[in-house]
Amino acid sequence: MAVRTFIEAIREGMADEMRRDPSVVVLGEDVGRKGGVFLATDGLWAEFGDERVIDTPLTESQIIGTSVGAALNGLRPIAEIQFADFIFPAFNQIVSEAARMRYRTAGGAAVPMVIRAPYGGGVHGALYHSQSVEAFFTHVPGIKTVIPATPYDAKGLLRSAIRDDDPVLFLEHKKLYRSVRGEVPDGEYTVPLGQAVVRRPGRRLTVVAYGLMVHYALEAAERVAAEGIDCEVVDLRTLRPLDRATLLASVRKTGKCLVAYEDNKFGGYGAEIAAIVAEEAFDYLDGPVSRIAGPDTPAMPYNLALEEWFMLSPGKIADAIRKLAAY
Amino acid sequence: MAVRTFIEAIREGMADEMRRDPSVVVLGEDVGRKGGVFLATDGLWAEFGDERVIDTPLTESQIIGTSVGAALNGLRPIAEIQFADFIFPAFNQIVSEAARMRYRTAGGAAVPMVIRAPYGGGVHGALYHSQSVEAFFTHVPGIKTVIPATPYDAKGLLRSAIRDDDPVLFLEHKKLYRSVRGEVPDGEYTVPLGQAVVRRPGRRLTVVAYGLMVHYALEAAERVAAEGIDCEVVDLRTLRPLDRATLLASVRKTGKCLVAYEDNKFGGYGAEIAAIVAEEAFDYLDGPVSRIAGPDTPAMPYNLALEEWFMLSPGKIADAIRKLAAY
Amino acid sequence: MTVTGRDSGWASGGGGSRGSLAAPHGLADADLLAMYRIMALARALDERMWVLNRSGRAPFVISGQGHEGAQVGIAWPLRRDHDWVAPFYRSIATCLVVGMTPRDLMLAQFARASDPGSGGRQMPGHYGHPAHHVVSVSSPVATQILHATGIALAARIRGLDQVAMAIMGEGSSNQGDVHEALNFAAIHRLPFVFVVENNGYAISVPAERELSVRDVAQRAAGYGIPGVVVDGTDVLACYAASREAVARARRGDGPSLIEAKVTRLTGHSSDDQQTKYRSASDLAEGRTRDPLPIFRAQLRDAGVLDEITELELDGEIAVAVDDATAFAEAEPDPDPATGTDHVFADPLAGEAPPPWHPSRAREAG
Amino acid sequence: MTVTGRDSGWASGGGGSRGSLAAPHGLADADLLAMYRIMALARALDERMWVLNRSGRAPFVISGQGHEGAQVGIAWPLRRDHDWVAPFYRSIATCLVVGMTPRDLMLAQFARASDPGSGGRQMPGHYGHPAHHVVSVSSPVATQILHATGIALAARIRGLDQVAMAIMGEGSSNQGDVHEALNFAAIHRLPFVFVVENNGYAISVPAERELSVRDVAQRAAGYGIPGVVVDGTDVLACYAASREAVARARRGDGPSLIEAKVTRLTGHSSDDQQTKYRSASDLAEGRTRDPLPIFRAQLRDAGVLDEITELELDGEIAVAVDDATAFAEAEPDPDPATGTDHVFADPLAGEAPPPWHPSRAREAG
Ligand SMILES: Cc1ncc(C[n+]2csc(CCOP(=O)(O)OP(=O)(O)O)c2C)c(N)n1
Ligand SMILES: Cc1ncc(C[n+]2csc(CCOP(=O)(O)OP(=O)(O)O)c2C)c(N)n1
Ligand SMILES: [Mg+2]
Ligand SMILES: [Mg+2]
Repeated sequence: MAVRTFIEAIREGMADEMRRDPSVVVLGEDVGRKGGVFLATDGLWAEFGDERVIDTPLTESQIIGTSVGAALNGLRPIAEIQFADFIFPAFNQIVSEAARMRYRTAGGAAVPMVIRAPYGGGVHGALYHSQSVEAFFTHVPGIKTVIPATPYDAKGLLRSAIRDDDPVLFLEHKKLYRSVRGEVPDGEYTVPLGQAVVRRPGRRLTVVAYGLMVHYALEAAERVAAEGIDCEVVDLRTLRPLDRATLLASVRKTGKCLVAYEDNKFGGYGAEIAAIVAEEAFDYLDGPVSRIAGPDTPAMPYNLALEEWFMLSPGKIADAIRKLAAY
Repeated sequence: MAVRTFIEAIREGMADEMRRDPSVVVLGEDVGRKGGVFLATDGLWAEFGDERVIDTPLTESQIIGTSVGAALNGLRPIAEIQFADFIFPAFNQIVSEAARMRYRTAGGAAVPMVIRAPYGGGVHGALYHSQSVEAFFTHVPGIKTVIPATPYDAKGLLRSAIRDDDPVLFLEHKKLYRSVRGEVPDGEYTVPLGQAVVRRPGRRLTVVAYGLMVHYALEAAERVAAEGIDCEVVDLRTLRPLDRATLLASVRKTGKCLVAYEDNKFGGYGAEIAAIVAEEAFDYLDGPVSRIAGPDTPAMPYNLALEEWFMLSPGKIADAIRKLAAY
Repeated sequence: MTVTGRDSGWASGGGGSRGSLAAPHGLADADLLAMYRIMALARALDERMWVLNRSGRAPFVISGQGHEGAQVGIAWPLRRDHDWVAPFYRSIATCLVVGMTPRDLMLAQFARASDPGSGGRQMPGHYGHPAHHVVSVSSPVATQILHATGIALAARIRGLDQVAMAIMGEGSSNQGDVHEALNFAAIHRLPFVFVVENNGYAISVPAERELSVRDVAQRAAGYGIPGVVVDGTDVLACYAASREAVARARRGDGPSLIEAKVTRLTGHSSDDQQTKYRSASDLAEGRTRDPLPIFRAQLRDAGVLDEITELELDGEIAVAVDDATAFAEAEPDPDPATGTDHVFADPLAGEAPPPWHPSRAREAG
Repeated sequence: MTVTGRDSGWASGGGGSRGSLAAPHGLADADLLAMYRIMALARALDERMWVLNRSGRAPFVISGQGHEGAQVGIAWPLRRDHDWVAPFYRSIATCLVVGMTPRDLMLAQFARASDPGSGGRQMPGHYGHPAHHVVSVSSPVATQILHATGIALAARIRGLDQVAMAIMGEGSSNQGDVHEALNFAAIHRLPFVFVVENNGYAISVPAERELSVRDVAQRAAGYGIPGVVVDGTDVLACYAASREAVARARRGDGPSLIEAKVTRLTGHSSDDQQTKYRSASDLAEGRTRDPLPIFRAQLRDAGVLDEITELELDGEIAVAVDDATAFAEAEPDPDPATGTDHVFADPLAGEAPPPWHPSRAREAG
């Protein structure tokens, strides 16, 4: 086992799959010689050349639309959107085309492709370099959404995503890129899509999280553990298709559920989790399904004071845990 | 009081506001001489001319982006998107620009504009002429979303939307256009944004709906009333900002809540309603917050058998009511 | 930008002597007849669709009438089941050229389970055929141009020697995706041909309100690629322009743009009343530009088509249309129980079915 | 497409005698000095921002260094506080020309509450100023071109005699919005000027991989509008091109496109290391195209700028930069309690605040 940062794990995941399967190509803005603005694709261009690592023009709809076509004709493109915030010009190509090709052809055509995008805040990125965009896409049937929290999962899930026969949106919290390290097996391994994991077992209350929030939730759980509140932390990993079994088993056990997400609260992905829990674990609940999330203002302001105000933190999650636990 | 169809009420709402306020202009595909593909703008071009009723090229991002600019410079554009399904090419302009202009300028600039779009299924429109798109936009702070269910509300809410100083997405269920008639006052009136209405009082169970589903819910409520199940039907009318008070008062009274929406279930707008109810009315609930919605397949197939399978109906809602009432 | 067509004097050769029409294009008379046959077949199928619509058997029709000459001429140089085409909703004749059958098209019209494009899920006119490399048509216009560039990119990377063609109307060519696609295809000199069937209207909006230049082909220069205008009533001019563009693409010399000036003989669709926004003289002028009688007269003049052959063809086509209609109408509708199929490759990855179909319970697991 | 600049021989007049530089352009020497002053001021402010960045006082800087000549020349013909400009993140000099002050720019750099563009909410470089008709810069590139066309449309409808200008880099000009905007503006002959500052790179991607033609101006013909290439080191050529485009727009003769060839003297931003993807010779060549010393030499040659004036100017600028820095740095940060302000006009229409700010409870009602 080697210790890797989150971004190294992603880079290796791509490189390994490109070595294994010549149909895997990478395209996006600055992914070539520069190796991406976060260096996620660093070294790929040197190893695989112009044909398989393609610097595109500054045109997101093209990046996705071209990938759809390339996938129809036998490639497995990994399209990088430089920041998740810039995925919106490609919204039509993702939602109307990529996510719908298999369904509208009744299985006649498929678009195996991965869309990688760095998302999330707390990095001094302001309104347009901080957003969480998962809610827009997890609502869309036909595309899968994955958000890893650890280097191990990042690599293993990315490999599964690349091998998957359907479009997968792979969101990487940019604050994890260099701040998190972890063990990554040397050999080949994958982490299957669609499986959540219990990161911390507990009996009193379930915290559901994904991405950076898994780490904050674990930290919050440590803090309140000292006060005798024993939390279970579920890392969803794949947001869609959702692992209902793991989610519901945890809440049925603890009887209380807090969903933590960084995105704006209203209509965020956590609303669906809360709604499922409220409907399917009703008889087990001994407290309201609660959510702690970003405020309902358009994204994250730049000024540090405002950014801190906006961002969730272990402290804010711990407060929400205490409140729910006391219910 | 005159009796008007839903679409007549919308047309009159625009015409009245254009007469009242010279800064109101209409733009979109085929809105001029043809009067729109549904004839919502029929007659406006003849009355207000080329300058105020503008046939645009087939370019949705332009329609919205131009409206943002026009609004910055003193107009109040009403932009028509021919079908809600075709709003996605304009997603970036709506989400990143229209909805964020006021916030990102700290109040220095504003974009008063209305985006009208026919949405919804059951009209043999297939995958791309049937969609419900509200979940994508109700998640976005900075834009309001309105979905009227009656001619009275359609006209009154549209006038409020046009006078509102912020962007408003105004979604019109195309199945209501000609199938629903109702009284519309002759004089000037408005229906304020942000206020839900109880369409049918009841004690046993609350059904929350909007748009076409209000009518289906009322019909379902009639059916089950015969069986002794006394439902309250709440018509949200404005999806965002949400009238939490009316919603929660109803559920706290009945103790049971069913949310009915036509869109795909997972991550749909009804998830947020369910989550709010589950969190804020927990102590009053004597049954799980339930949702009845479209299946999680990419939009509505064309074939009639499949379309009927996809669409909600009064019968399906009645079944869901019975199930929840029996809990 | 080049302008070709009958008026330009070179495309369709000189006199009326047997064979003089085909030979300059490297075609045989049999090819001309085959081209004519598909045009006539496309027209007959299209007219039948309207009859079905007006008699209440088909809720929606969208038509290629007036576009068939351009479609047949332009699709002809493609290698069947090898090259790719990303067509649009008027592409009936295009689809026939590349191998779809009248039955295929009627199955789409009736939205039957056996519709090869979508199994009855898509609206009529939204054709598709994986085996014939016809990319599934979607409703949001212009998206297909990017799919075609991606197909061309994959062909290049995989060394497949394929050409990809994307087709749409002039109104649709104003969408942002077109700009992004032409720029990308030109940078990479992809084996790609962009075809615009310019019928002068985007539903009701006339060209001068939707398009800032007279010819879409004028835009080609802005991408450093050849752009050519052809008269869509001149089938052989269309063929010649396409043959050159396809050859150029296959040679590795990059994309080109072909704009065919065509006429829309029907309303936009069965939901549209074009008399509301088109003058009688405009409509009359449009009818003079029907490619079918023009090509027929050309073939007759050249002695390629005689009365007997024409009658035989008409008969054969009538049989084919009747057969396709009867066959498709009798085919079963899709089973609602299949509604959740094909969301994902792995049905187990799908979402829970709606509560009213408990029989098909599939948990996300 | 026209190409102008010093090389084309007409733009900057002939000899070195006093006034001969300004007069052919209808300018006075004082104008030239004012133009130079803004270029030098923009540069000094920009350099200060990097100093602040490198010393840890400003987490992010994005620069206009190398673009100032084009920016000043092109913005100069705009009527202050009347015409509109929709700039981009390199538009420091543009913003100064139309009326923003060094303090305004530094307030944005420090993201203070009194930042006139965003109250500290946006990243540095995302300028805006309602009173000076500077449209708020957003990060997704190219969206502003449509805002400018909408502003121009409103100006026309409201009879305001305003011109709207949109500015961006050549990489951004490949976005779909640009196609849709130019088409729309050209159809309606809107009073609109589209400016592209072509510095040969979109972050690391060189022009030949992001742009299918050598000159963005080549695209103008595809919309039926004039397109002109100017040398961005030739301030007066930029001025002349813009004066013509602005006058044309104001006359009602429609939009035009101006492409200025500029050089990016810094990395893309403070987060970028351009040595990784640019060769030493490329970087050295770029430095020879710095518009500031070139214009300075031109003014000196023409006798417009003498040593004393230059020293005075330098001193004045240094004071202004120090003042702006000190002033902005000392201004207060926004109060987190204002975080939910300005989501909607009516604060009561806003959403519930996050639970950790119970003091600002606002119910949707
Ligand atoms: C993105 C999008 N917007 C709007 C529509 C509705 N629509 C369908 S066809 C059409 C006009 C197309 O005009 P053109 O491209 O000229 O093709 P034509 O129908 O004239 O052959 C419109 C507006 C659509 N299908 N997609
Ligand atoms: C839609 C979108 N995609 C990606 C980015 C990230 N990005 C910021 S600037 C830039 C390059 C812009 O290049 P160009 O337009 O040539 O302007 P320059 O920076 O060279 O002046 C990129 C890719 C963005 N801001 N917006
Ligand atoms: Mg057309
Ligand atoms: Mg550049």
